[in-house]
Parts: sequence; structure tokens; C-alpha cells
Amino acid sequence: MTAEAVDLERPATGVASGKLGVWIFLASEVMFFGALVGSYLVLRMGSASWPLPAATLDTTLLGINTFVLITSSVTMVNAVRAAERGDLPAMRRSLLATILLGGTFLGLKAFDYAHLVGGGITIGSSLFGACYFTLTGFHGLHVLGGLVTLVSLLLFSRRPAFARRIAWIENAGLYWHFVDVVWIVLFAILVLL
Amino acid sequence: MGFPEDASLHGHLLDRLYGHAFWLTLAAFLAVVAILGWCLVRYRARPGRLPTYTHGSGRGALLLSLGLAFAVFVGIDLNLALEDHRVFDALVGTPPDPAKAFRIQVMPQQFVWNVRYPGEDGEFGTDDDLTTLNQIHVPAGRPVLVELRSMDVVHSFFLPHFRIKQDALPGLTTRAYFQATKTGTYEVACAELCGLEHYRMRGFLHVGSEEEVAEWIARTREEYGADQELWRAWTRMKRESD
Amino acid sequence: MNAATGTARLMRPAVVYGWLAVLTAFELAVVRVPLGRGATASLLVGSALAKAALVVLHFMHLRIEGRILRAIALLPLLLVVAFVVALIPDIGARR
Amino acid sequence: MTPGAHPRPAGLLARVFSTDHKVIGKQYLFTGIFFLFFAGLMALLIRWQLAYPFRSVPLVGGLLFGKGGIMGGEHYTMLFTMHGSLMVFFAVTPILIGAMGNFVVPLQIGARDMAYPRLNATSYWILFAGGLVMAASFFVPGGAASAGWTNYPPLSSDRGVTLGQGQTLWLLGIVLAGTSTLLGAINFVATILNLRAPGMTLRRLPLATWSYFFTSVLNVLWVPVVAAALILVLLDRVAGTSFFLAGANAPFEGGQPLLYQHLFWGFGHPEVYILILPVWGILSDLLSVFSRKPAFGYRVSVIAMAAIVAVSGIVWGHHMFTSGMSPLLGKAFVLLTLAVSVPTALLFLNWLGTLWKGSIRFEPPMVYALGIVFVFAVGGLTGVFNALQAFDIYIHDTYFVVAHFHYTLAASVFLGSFAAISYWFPKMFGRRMNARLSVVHFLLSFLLLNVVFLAMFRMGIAGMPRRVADPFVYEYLQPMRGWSVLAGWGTLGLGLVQLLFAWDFFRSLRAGPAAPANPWGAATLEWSVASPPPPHNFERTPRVAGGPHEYGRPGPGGRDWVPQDEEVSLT
Repeated sequence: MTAEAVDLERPATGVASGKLGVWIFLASEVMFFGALVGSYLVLRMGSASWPLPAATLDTTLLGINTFVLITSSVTMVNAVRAAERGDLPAMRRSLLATILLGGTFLGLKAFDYAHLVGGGITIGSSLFGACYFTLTGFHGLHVLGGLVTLVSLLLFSRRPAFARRIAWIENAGLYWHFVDVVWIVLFAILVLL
Repeated sequence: MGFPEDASLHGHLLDRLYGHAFWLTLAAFLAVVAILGWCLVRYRARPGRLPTYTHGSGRGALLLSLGLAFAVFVGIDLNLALEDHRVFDALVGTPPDPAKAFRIQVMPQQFVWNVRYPGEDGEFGTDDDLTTLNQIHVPAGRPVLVELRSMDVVHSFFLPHFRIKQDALPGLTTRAYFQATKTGTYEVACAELCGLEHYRMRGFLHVGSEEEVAEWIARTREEYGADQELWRAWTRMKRESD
Repeated sequence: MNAATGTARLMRPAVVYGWLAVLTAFELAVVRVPLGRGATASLLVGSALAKAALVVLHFMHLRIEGRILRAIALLPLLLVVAFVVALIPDIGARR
Repeated sequence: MTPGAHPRPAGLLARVFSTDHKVIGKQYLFTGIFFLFFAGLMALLIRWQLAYPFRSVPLVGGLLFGKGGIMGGEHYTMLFTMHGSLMVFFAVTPILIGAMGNFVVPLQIGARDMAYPRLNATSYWILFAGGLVMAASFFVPGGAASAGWTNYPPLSSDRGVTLGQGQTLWLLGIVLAGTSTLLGAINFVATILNLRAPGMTLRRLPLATWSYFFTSVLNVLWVPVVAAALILVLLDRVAGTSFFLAGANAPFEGGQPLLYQHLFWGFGHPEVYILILPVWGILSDLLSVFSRKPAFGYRVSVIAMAAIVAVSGIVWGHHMFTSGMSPLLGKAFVLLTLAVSVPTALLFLNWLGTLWKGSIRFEPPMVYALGIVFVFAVGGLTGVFNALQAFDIYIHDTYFVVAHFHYTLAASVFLGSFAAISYWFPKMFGRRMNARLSVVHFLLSFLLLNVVFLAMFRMGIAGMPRRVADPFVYEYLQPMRGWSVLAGWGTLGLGLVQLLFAWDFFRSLRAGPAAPANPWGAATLEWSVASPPPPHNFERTPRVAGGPHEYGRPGPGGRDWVPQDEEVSLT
């Protein structure tokens, strides 16, 4: 048994180290977004006046954006299933679709920000503005991080060494789905509530 | 026991709580040090000395652990927690009746204590108020209710001789109350880091008889007056839940 | 990757996609109907939790993962909820 | 991200950006020692100011504080802010978790390296960048951060109050250190769970590795919360938001400073357990090795540590008894905090149980370990006073609290670091440190730190507020001048004694006698390989057959211990 072989073949917990690491990272992300969203909730409860989001935000645009991100989750699942089947061309197509949808999401978000700032709501204008831009901003940064990872995976998939790294696709998928879950929660309690 | 002189009605309760906690923890500490010392002398490595092979995982060890856990929880934790709740209720938990208490408002501002007295009409914000800087005059023998709102950063209103401390926050009203038993001049300290000259934020608490305090307020009002401008910041920070 | 029987207990992506779309549309609709604040809030939170559960259990395969990954996923969630609820009396109540 | 066969960079680049956990461990060690020394000098300056307020600082006064060499109120505030921040995030965490954890954990579980070697290197270099940012924050206009290591807003987040960029750089530096600790913690949890050698079941893990697992779980859960809090303060300072600004000069209403205190101390209390847990694990193992006797109550110790990890997340309110937090919450936190004394008492029972009927050898690591039992007894028991809400009303933010956390942090973790360094020095560098010098260093350090911190307790009882540049402006504190001078000279002595250890440490790096593979006769796996270990630790993955503390049973060849990876025929 070569030195490295042991670590890959038989991790003590039966869970591949890559996947285990991603889940532990997602646990810390749950705490991070939990702290931010929790702060928003208690600050909102503790403040005398809070603008009704439906009046200030373009909920249909953000609804479409939610739909875009959900679709990107589905294309990500298809990419992972294609990778498991070993059908690399199908995986690359699905991966590309996921990347484009992620880009669309960020594009619509930028448009939403421009619309808001144009309307006088900025990060420094009110506590609502501060919370909105901080939460959606950090979510946007995480989507951007995800996009960079997916693009580098797409490029790496062209190289032969990729054959032994199929698990990275599933791990990237876990992260992408998590980012989608965060948006699902934000969409409900920040945009619509 | 090393505390500053206690001049408050309930201060002795805190000193007694400290005494109980001190003796309980000292007993535990001496037990640990005694066993530690005994082991080091009795069981030090010597030729022919064979250590006893045990993992300490038998029934005896388990019972010892449970017994110790129970003894520590009931003997120290519950014992002190119950007394602490009693002392807290007496010292801080039961606010005095505002009608009978001597009420003042203290608004800490970076590195000074702004103090406001309601004057005869008992209302704040009227013309007969008096505002002073760092000088607090209160009567002995009557509960004193101090309302605190900070103007800028977090400060902490600390009366060591009365065993109380209460943070003053911007945008939030907090209350501190005490009852002086001895007259005299005591010091007010700021106990929360509030800036580069945090150490200079020293105030004076003069405890006198009712007459002395009333006479001082009347005399000082000619000099200082109400300074309503300063206290506009106080009203602006009012929160509904205060 | 996962044992063949394992993936059987996962819903097909298309079905999950359908549910997610329906729930999102439902949320957008709920906001337009003038229900009471409490009703709207609970419906929205309920729908968001359902969507989140769908994604986590079926897309992230948590439904067929072992005890360790489930614990890693659940523990921080409980901690965050407990922490925020503990803040309510002190921060939330200061209107 | 799994540890594939990535090509090893050659030459200098390989040594500097190495992904070998042993090299990274040493990098953490030297960085930690540098900041320990740097922050230790600040402690000397702080104690000088408290002993002789506003009198010219000898030797370095002119250089540091301009003409006259007198330390102003602003210098003093910056000094204790940076002393606290650097000690917690850049000295103790790197030495105990970064250095000892990285070096020891893979070896103790029989693994080649950490689960993610490249992530491990990245973690170190993020900490290094954070260190540069912290050091730079001294030289920016407005000086270093001056809001305490707790960084309470509005003092920290209001641009009108704390002007300097140093505060913003401080926030960036701590977020970088937090990111480094978080990535390291993910690495540790994955390594300890996944890379255990065949036979290394959870019941056979050494207690040191157990403590690194618990420390990392706490880090993974709570570092993101303080990162969120500090980022919100950063936004308040830079982006004009007002999460924590309130009252007169808040740009808009709704912000609540109390929220920051909840978020900070939600992380703050687990953080102090993050720092002390490795000391407990190492202490339990050392007592067993040098008493030649299995650790007493292994399972109870692990359960006690797990209980403390669980409770540590729900006790943070005892930091806020006087802060305007609702008293209802306060009462709950009194009982929850006191409950922590039960698992701690069990740990003490197991430490003393290990010593009981042992055959105690007074080697340097053991001497430090025994010192820890004493000072942590004082530190732990004085925690009971801070948990009592009524008493805390009086001693909150006084030197009583400072003395308490210096006994648990500056004494227990300090001696813990020396115990770990002297125990694993032969394995890390293949050379021995001088035993006599180490014992002398321990005795003097132990004596002097008790002098300094007991003096702090006395000043705390007298009600001396902490973080005050000149406590003797207060009339009621005049009797404390003598104690403050005593603490000052004690600190100077303590500082000088550390030079003893530093000299022995750096001399032994090159000139120390060669160390055998197993100088202490220890049973855990790291002692079954050469000193220093080969790049891939184990030629053949070890098969673990026994527990970590098999001492005291006469084995073959006159040995009184059985290594973990040796088949033993149970006669």
C-alpha cells in the first residue's frame, strides 16, 4: 500500500475526506449566515419602524432571480449525475448551464442594486438598507466564489487527471446547493416578509 | 476582607456572599493542593516503587466521580446560586418606588458625568431643574434611583462603596439604585473602557441629610441652572420600551 | 459513489424542481394576498423551510448520508436557532 | 481537495510554502513565539504605567512615546488592546493549536499528514498576513486599535470617536486570524475523524488528540459568529451602516450596541475553552506518561470535555451581567455557568487519580504539568465568583476578572505551552533541551506569576477598575499603590525569566544533545517513529492494538510500557 493510498481508500468514517471537509465548512457557513440573519431578525424586531419590503423592493424581479438560482441547482445535480455516469460531455454542458444561470443571478442582483441605489436606498441610508445590502451582498460574494470554483472545474475537466477527481464535482455541487438554500431563506424572510 | 468601606444598606449582603464563596472555594482548593502534595511526596519515583496499574474505569471510580459531581453541584453551585439570587434581588432586583425615591438622571459623556436633579416640582425637563458636572448630592436613608443614558459610547456607573455598577448605553435607558446609610464623600468611577481618557472620568458622590441636599440644590441652582440644551440629546434617545 | 439502493430514496431532480417552482410561485402569491402579518409570515417561513429541506435532503443527498454528516448538518442549525431565540428578549424586545 | 499525489515544489520554495504538517507546525511555533515575546513586552509597559503612573518609562520611553518618555492615556489604551488581541489570536492559538496540534495530531493517529495539506499551508499564510496587518496597525496615523480586545461598539465602530485607521486594520487582522483558525479547525476535524490508522478507534485516541478535536469543533462553530460581528463593526466604520451605533450621534436609529456584546461573547466564552482544552488534553497525557500509570477515568475525561464543549456555547451571558441585559436572562446564566464546575471537577479528579499510586518522575514536562494543576485550580475556582451575578455586579471590569483570566489563560495556558514545547521538542527537532534549566525556569516563573496575579486579585477586591491608565486618581485606591508596584516588579522578573527559556530553546535547536526516538518512554504513536520523523511519518501504516496509556505493566525487555502499535498477548 503506497503512502497516499490508505487515505483515499478507507477513511475511518467511511465518508470521503473531501465531502466530509465540505460539510464541516458548510457547518461554519451556517453559523456565519445564522449570525448575520439572526442579527437582522432581532434588529428588525427591536426597531420602531421598518419599511414594508413589498413596497420598497421589486419582488417580481427577485422572484425571477430565485427561480434562476433554483434552476441552477437542478442543472448542478444533472452535472453531478452525468459525472457519476462518466459522461463528461453531458457533465460539461450541465456545468456550463449552471455557470450561466449563476451569472444571470448576479446580473439581476446588480440590476436590483442599481435600481435600489437609484431610489435612494443605500447601505448607509437606513437600517433596512444596511441589513439588505449586507445580507444579499455576502450571499452574492458566496455565489461569485462558487462561480469561480465551477469555472475552474470546467477548465480542469478537460485535463486527463480529472478522471480521478470526479468527487470534486459532487463537493462543488454541495457548496452550490448550500448557496441556493441561503438564498431561499433570505428570499423569504428578507424580501417578502 | 479587603473591600472599600461599605456605606450602603444592602452592601453587607454582597460581602457575606463573597465570604461564603471564598470559604467554599478555598476548601476545594486546599483539598486539591493537599492531594497533589501528598501524591508528589508519597508516590515519587524511587527504586523498587511499582505504580499500580489501573485505568480508573471500574465501579468504584465511577461512583467516586458521580459522588464528586453531586457534591460539587449541590455543595457549591446550587448553594451559591440560591444565595446569589437572594442577594441580587435585594441589591439590584427590586427597584424602589419612584414616588418615594430620590431620582436623578446621569448622562455620561466622554470623560464627564452630566447629572440632573428634578428640583421641587419633581419633574425633569422643567425650569427648576439643576445640571451639574461630576457632582452628585444624595440624601442618606432614602433609596436613590439613577436613570442612565450615555451620550456617545458605553460607560459604566460604578459606586464601589455601594457595591453597584451599571453600564450606561447610548439609545437605551438603564437604572441603578442604592440606599446610603453613612454620610460623607465617595467616588464615582467609570468601569467600562470609554476612550483614551477613560481613567479621568471620576465623579464625586456627596451623601448628606435631606436638608443639606435640598439647601445645596437651591444654592447651586443660581450658579448653574438647568442647561436644557444639553438634555435635548437625552429626550431624543427615548425608546418606547424604556 | 452511493449504493444503488440509496439513490432510489432520492426524488428525481425534475420532481424536486417542480416542487421548488410551485413553492416559489406560492410565496409570491401569498405576499400579494392581504392576509394578517402573522399568517403571511408563518406561510412564508413554512414554504422556505420546505424548499430548503427539499434541496438539502434530495439535491445534497443528506437523506442517504450517514450519522456523521447528518450531525454536522443539524448541530449548527440548532445552535443558531437557539442563539437567536435567546437574543429576542434582550434585543428583539427593545422596541 | 483530497491529499492526492500533488507534485512537491523543490528547493527554498518547498521549505517556505511546504505542505508538510511538521514544517507548518514549526512555522506556527516560531510565529507564535515571536508574538508571545512582542505582546509580553507590552505587558511590561502596562505594568510600569500601573506601578508608576505617568512617570518616564526607563530605557525605551523616549523611543516609544516621544520626548520625556512618558506613556500617555492613548498609548496605554493601545498597549492593553494589542496585548490582549495578540496574545489570544497570534501567540497562544498559533503555539498550542497551530504548532503543537499540527505537529502532533497526524503522528498520534498514525496518519501521513493532515487531511488537506494545501489548506493547512494556506491557513498558516493567512495568519502570517494577519500578523503583518496587526504589526502595521501600530504605524498608521491615529495609532493602533484602542477599544480593548473586546472591541465594544460604539467606541470601536464610531468614526467620530476612534479616529485612527489602526482600529480598521485591527478588525481586518483579527478576521484574517479567525479565517486561519477556522480553516485549520476544518482540517483538524476531518483529519481526526477520517485519517485514523487501522485499529485507532475513538476509545484509543490519546486525550491530547481528543482535546484538539473538541477545540476544533468549537472553532468551526463559533469563529464565524465573531467574524460576522467584526464584519458588521467594519461596515459601521467604513460603509456608514449603523448596526451597533445608537443614541445621539447615530446616522439613523435602530442600531443596538448590546447585539454586538451578545455576538462577541457568544464566541468569547467558547474561545477561552478553545484555548484551555488543548492544555487539558496534553496535561492528562503528560500526567499519565510521567506517573507511569494509565490516565485515570479516560472515558469520564472525554465525556467531561464533551460536556464542557456543549455548555460553553450557552453561558456567554455572565460577561454581560452589568451591561443592561435583562435580569431574567442573567439568572439563567448564573446556573448554567456554575454547572461548568461539575465537569471541571471531574477533570481534576482524573488528574489527581492518575497521580495517585503512580511512580512520578519529575522531568521538565511533568514539572510544568504539575504547575498547571495548581494554577488552574486557582483559575477555575475563582471562576465561581464571576458566575455569581450579584458579586459580579461589584467585580465586573475590575482587576478581579483580569486576575481570574490571567490565572486560566496567562498561567495555565502559558505553562501548558511550555509543557508541550519541552515534551515534544525532542520529537520536533531531534535534540534535547537542558532539563535543569527548564526546571529552574518553571520554578521562577511559577513563583513570579503567582505573585503578580495574586496581587491582581487583591487590587480587584479593592474595586480597582481595569483598563485605567492611572488607577490612583481615585482616593479609595491609594492603599493599592504598594500592590501595583509589587505586581510591576513581579512582571519584570517574570519577563526576564522567560529569557532563560528562550536562550535554552534556541541554543538547543542546534547545540542540544541528539534525542532518541522515545526519550520519555511514552506509548503514543508519535514516539514509535524517529526524531525528527521522516517526511511521510510512517514507512508502514501502523496497526493500533492498544490504548494510549499502557504504562506500569512489566513488559518484555524490562520496559514498563506497551506502545500502542504493538500486539500484546494478554497473559
